[in-house]
Amino acid sequence: MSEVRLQVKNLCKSFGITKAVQNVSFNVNKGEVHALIGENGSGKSTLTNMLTGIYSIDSGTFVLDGKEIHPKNQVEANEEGVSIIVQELGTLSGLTVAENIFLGHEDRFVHFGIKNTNAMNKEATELLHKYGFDRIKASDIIDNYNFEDRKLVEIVKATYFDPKIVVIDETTTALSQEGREELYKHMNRIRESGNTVIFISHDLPEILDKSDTITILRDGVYIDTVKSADVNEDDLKRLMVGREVSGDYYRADYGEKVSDEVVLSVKDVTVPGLIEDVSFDLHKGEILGFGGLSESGMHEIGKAIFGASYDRTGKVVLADGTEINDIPTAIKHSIAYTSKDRDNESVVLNQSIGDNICLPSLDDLANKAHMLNDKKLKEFSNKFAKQMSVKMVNVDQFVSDLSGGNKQKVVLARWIGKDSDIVVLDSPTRGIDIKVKQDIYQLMNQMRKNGKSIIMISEELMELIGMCDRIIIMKDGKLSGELERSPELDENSLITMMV
Amino acid sequence: MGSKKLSGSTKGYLILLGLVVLSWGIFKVLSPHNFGSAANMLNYFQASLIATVGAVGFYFVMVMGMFDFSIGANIMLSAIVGCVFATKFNLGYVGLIAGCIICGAIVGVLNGIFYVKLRIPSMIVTTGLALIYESVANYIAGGVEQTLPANLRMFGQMPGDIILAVLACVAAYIFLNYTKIGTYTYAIGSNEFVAKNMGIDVNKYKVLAFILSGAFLGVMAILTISYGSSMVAVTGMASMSRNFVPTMGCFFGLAFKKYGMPLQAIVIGEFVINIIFFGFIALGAPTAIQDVITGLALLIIITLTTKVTKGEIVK
Amino acid sequence: MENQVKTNTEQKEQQLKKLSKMSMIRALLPIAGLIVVFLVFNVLTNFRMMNNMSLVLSQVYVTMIAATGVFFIMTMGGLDFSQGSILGIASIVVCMLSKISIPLAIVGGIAAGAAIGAINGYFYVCRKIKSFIVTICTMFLFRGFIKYLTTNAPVTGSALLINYDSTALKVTCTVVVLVIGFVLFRFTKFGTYLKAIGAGEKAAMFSGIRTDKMKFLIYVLAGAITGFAAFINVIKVGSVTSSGGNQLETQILIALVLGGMPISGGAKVRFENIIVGSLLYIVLNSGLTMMGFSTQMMQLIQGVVFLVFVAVFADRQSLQVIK
Amino acid sequence: GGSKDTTTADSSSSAATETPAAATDNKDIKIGVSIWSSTDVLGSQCKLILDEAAKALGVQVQYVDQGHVSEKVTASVEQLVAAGCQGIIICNSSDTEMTSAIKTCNDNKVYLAQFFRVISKDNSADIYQMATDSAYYIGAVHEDEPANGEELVNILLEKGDRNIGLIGWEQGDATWLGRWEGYKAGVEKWNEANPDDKATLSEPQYAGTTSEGGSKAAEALMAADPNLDALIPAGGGGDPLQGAIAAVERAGKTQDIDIVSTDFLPDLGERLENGSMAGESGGHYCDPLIAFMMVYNAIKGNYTDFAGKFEDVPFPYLYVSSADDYKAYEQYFVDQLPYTDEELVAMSELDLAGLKEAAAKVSIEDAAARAGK
Ligand SMILES: Nc1ncnc2c1ncn2[C@@H]1O[C@H](COP(=O)(O)OP(=O)(O)OP(=O)(O)O)[C@@H](O)[C@H]1O
Ligand SMILES: Nc1ncnc2c1ncn2[C@@H]1O[C@H](COP(=O)(O)OP(=O)(O)OP(=O)(O)O)[C@@H](O)[C@H]1O
Ligand SMILES: [Mg+2]
Ligand SMILES: [Mg+2]
Repeated sequence: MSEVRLQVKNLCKSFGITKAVQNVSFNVNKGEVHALIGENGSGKSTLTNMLTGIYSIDSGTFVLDGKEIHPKNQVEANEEGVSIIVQELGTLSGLTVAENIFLGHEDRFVHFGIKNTNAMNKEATELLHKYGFDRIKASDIIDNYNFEDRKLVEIVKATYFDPKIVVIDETTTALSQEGREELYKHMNRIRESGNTVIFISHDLPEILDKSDTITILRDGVYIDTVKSADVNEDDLKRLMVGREVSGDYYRADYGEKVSDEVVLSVKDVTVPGLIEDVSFDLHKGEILGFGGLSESGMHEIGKAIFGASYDRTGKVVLADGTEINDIPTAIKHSIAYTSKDRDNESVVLNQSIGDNICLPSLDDLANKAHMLNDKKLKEFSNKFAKQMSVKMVNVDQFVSDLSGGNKQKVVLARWIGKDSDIVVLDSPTRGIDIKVKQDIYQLMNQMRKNGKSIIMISEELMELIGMCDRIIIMKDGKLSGELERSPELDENSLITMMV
Repeated sequence: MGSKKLSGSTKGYLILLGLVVLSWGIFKVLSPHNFGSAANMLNYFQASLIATVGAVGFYFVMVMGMFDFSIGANIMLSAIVGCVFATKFNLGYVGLIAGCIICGAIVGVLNGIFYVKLRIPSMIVTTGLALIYESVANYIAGGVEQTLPANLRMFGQMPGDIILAVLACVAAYIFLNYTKIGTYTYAIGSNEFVAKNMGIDVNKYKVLAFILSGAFLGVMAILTISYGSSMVAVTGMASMSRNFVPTMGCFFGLAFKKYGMPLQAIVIGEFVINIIFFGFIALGAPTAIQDVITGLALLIIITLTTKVTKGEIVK
Repeated sequence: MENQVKTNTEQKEQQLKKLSKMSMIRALLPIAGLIVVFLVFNVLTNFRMMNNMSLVLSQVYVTMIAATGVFFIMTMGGLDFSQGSILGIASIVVCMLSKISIPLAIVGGIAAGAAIGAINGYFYVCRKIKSFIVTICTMFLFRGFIKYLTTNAPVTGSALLINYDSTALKVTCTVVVLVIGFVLFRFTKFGTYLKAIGAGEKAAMFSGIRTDKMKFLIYVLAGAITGFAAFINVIKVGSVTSSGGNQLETQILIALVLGGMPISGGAKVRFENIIVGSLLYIVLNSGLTMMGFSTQMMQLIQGVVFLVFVAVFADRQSLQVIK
Repeated sequence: GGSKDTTTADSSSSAATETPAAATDNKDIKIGVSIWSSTDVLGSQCKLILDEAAKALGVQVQYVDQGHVSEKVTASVEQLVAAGCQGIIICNSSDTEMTSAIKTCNDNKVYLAQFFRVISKDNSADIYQMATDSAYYIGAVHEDEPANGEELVNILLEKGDRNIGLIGWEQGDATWLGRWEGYKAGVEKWNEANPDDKATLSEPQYAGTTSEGGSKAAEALMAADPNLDALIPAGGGGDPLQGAIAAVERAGKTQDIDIVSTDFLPDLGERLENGSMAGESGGHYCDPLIAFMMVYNAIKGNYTDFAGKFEDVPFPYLYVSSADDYKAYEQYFVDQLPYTDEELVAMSELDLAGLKEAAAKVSIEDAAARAGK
């Protein structure tokens, strides 16, 4: 009954030697939400980027409503009726909301070379009103709005002209629950109007819930297209990974007694606008989880402990009474931290793997005269890169060449090398596929057994439940509840505390 | 109380006008006799126009995050070409205006194309090209100063200079606010990658920015040679000393970008610098100290308008 | 499938090895360029350049010493256009103090340079103003001071200063600065930290580097180094006029870029950039002068050669956005 | 390009000195000119006459522009020596630079003479002594700047001007300082003689070397003193003067403000006529020619024994204060060079005393007389 909207035919794309998309063919129908899933690097973004003109096509074709399309950039794709909301931030600061919405389509408002700003603002205001985003003003500079609102502007930008296909590439991870609902609403609206959404997400329950059809890619190769109604999560995992994935990659133990020894206490910590009057203790050998909505302030907890948040008041004290107020002191006293913003705050992208691993340990590696020895550095970084099984040619390779998961491994290798006792992991498995996740969980478990204390901040409730001895839920910058490890714990009990 | 939420540009105007009043007030008190009459102020304003025009054009390049070290060489070359057109070829004002602006724009084209094609940082490319422009200017001038005769110096005084400068500023304002170029300039300055993905031909607009900037520097060249009446082609990068005044004006624009009024800030900012400059002259301060004052004033004003956010990355 | 994966990684390995070989070659390119240019000029001038090497080199010391400081600044992604004014002010201080005592003069020059560096650092680091804006402002500001101080006459140093003007001393000073710089940069954490700041400041900060302190100190250090270069300058020149040190910043920038230094700094900088670049700059300049071109022609050639060199040497792979 | 010289030229720097007498062929002689700029107005005039002289004598010249930046001045000497020059003439910016210049020349046995400049015997006694002692430093050809300054001030005072505005170019420039001294002396002398009719000289405004600088400085001076009736743009290559005149014209004060200067303008005749200029001194672009001849003869071995000597060659200014004066000047110094090739060769054959005499004699009349015969 459903008509074909888009035919993907024998599509290929390589980046140098990486075959990102290999001979992929499938159909997308009208009036459906068509999910695209696969592990990291399986080619999802590459595929949709070709569809929307961001990447050029090596070979193969897209046939949209019977017509071959070859957009060269996003504007041309828009003209064909295809739009995209990209994984990263897609709005430009310095421009007004209206300018962002109509970027590349100004010609409609240009007469004799002069742009009619009023007409543009007026139309943008109408659109925003139609979408129910009245609080966003068309003539405002976009910088006045937060990430979430900017994503909403992107939704308007991508959908106002009723495109035949809207691609939504991992947008949900960036949004709060509220924003997600907003997005789902519009996905629905698009579907109802007979148009199509191509939806990319790593959140399998979300995929199952929101999509009609699911196409699975693996290593750039097309695997299958299934109806959401016919499959469950385990089926999808199997299709993605290519083998049976057992559900038990979290730690299996329950009821182990956590030591009473407090290694770190957070006392009355406040960061204006983010967290308010937070106090808790971390014990030796414990995995302490923090859960909550993205805006709940839980990400700031990690920074506050690591001395990386400004305007912090209150105290972060170690067992021996040392107060932690800045990063170097934190590192010196054996605290490690991996940020959610991996590319900016964790790895130095344009530097070698070796230097990245050695960076915090240089003081320890230097001899008495503060001299460093290349060989020693190389041995050191090699050892920990190997231990973390970083996929690399050698440690001289730049981190920017690595995939997301491998970057995360480099960060972990750095802190294992530093032999930190307190490890703060913010979203350690964000954007990482199942294999690497498993590795990371095993590592955390190992560290715990070795007496290290871990704080894990995560938006993924399942991993909190699976890994933590204790879970603290945050809401509006405050602690809103605490849960002990137990096999009975389920997501719902957490969610009720979060919202 | 009521003004708790002033709009950005109102705030910007208040700051700038405050600066005008403040600088005027201080020197008026210190040196009431020979400073700050209405006629004087008009003079100061006129004196500020030359650099303003260049700065306003250069802003397009600067906002995109690029830089240009050939400003001075461009002004010198354009002024000489314009003067040669006007006098040797007997083209009068048409020659002067067309010669300067077209030459400026051509220099802009070259800057842009070399930058885009060679993919070398603009700072470096323009340094190399400045050497070449100086040399070319010298070949054209042949070691003789190019003098604009008195009957061609309309743009060196009232009202010619004001008319030309106002026209130029209005043109810049229109380009920035009422054409695609303005939007794309900010888009590219904000994030080149995203801009490219949006279908903006980044390279084309970069070259366009250089051309615009070059043409405005050409206008600045008209004003410069009309004001001073002659231009000599210096070599050995001596033309670089002309870079800084327009560049400093641009810093004003950048500092006030967040208030949504960069061009206005350049105009008023250059005016303030000139008020201070002439204020010190009125006080009889040695000229050398005026450089100190200019540098310091700018630094302080930028410091005051820059919000210090901890942990922010500034290069 | 398994096999394919294997060959895939092997291929990749080879490609990466090739890439790293390429970048090695790229790093060697300026050195090769220096040698070629040197040979070409020698042939063209009947080996006069070789015979007069000490004279040719005598112009390199100040640039090379000052470039060392700027190299550190640029490694961490900053810029410094106030170097010429620093050299001017420091030279004035050296001249004035030289009448009291020479060691005091050296210390004074270094202190003056460091003080200006500290001013740069304060506005850049503490007030968060872009480094090129700050340093262009301070360049202007201190040029004004230099003009003021030299209004009635050039500032002359003690007559004793000339006694120090020997090639041996200048070479020794330069080598000492370079060796200390090299050891610091290459064999202590200092260099790695600088490169990390240049490659990703935020991540560097999260790795425990006190980036603000580091940035501030580097500006002070660069000022101090140029303050020391002022001594070398003064023993030769003997006095400072209002244009003292003019355009040193541009010379340094050109020299470093000729030496293959990426302008945005980061992990790909090499200490050799300083030496190769400064030498290349001087050899090009002296060579073209020796060829006897007119000023205009020489400048034209200089501009073209400079662009060609940069176009050939520039490593564009590491720069995704070129500003 | 002068790179075609044969192998003899290569060892010439040493050869020239070991066997100084006539052993050197003219075509192997290379004379270096270290000049602030060979491309600006005065600089290119100097270059013109030097090129002419070199052509007449069949020697090579090589220019290095140093912009009067001290480091570059000293470096220029090294570059010229390295380029194989056997003699160098230099227009330095500060006396102390000469220490290094003389040292470089001594070390490499290259002759050196200054033009437009002389080491101050009083202020830089050490350096003067070093120059005197040097066997390679010949001497200096220079104008009497204080006298020049005084002369210009007198032209103004006689015209009845009492409020004189002063425009300098670069702070601390030796020539400027000399002229300034002269202006001050002229005004002081006048005030002593006429206590009831005192004249004032403003603090200088600095214009750099651009015409806008001159314009701005003139405007500032006019704004600061409404009674200003005279301006002295002291020099700077002619552009500051142009700018100052433009500013005066713009202000409509051409008749009220008299201008004197030391850089000749292309339309000076007209200006002297219409009163926008009151007087000029100039013609000094021949000064480097004398220095050139000194160095040339030293290389040839004609002039010897410089150790213990300091040849101080004063060079006269030409003063022009009427349109007729200028017409003559234009004829002999602008439209043509004041010396023909033969005269240049003849000049090169003079002995040192004769050369000094020729220098002292430079004037419009002299040029006219020579052209007339
Ligand atoms: N611009 C590029 N240059 C080189 N390789 C690239 C580029 N973009 C993607 N790749 C590679 O192509 C492959 C497919 O990447 P793609 O971004 O499509 O994956 P994805 O399925 O979207 O993954 P994720 O879930 O992490 O977003 C990966 O191996 C990736 O490293
Ligand atoms: N932007 C890029 N440019 C060049 N090569 C890249 C780029 N991104 C990724 N690669 C290469 O592609 C390879 C595969 O990356 P991909 O993202 O598919 O890894 P992955 O197997 O998904 O790993 P992970 O699960 O850790 O993300 C990487 O090893 C890397 O060398
Ligand atoms: Mg990946
Ligand atoms: Mg993706």
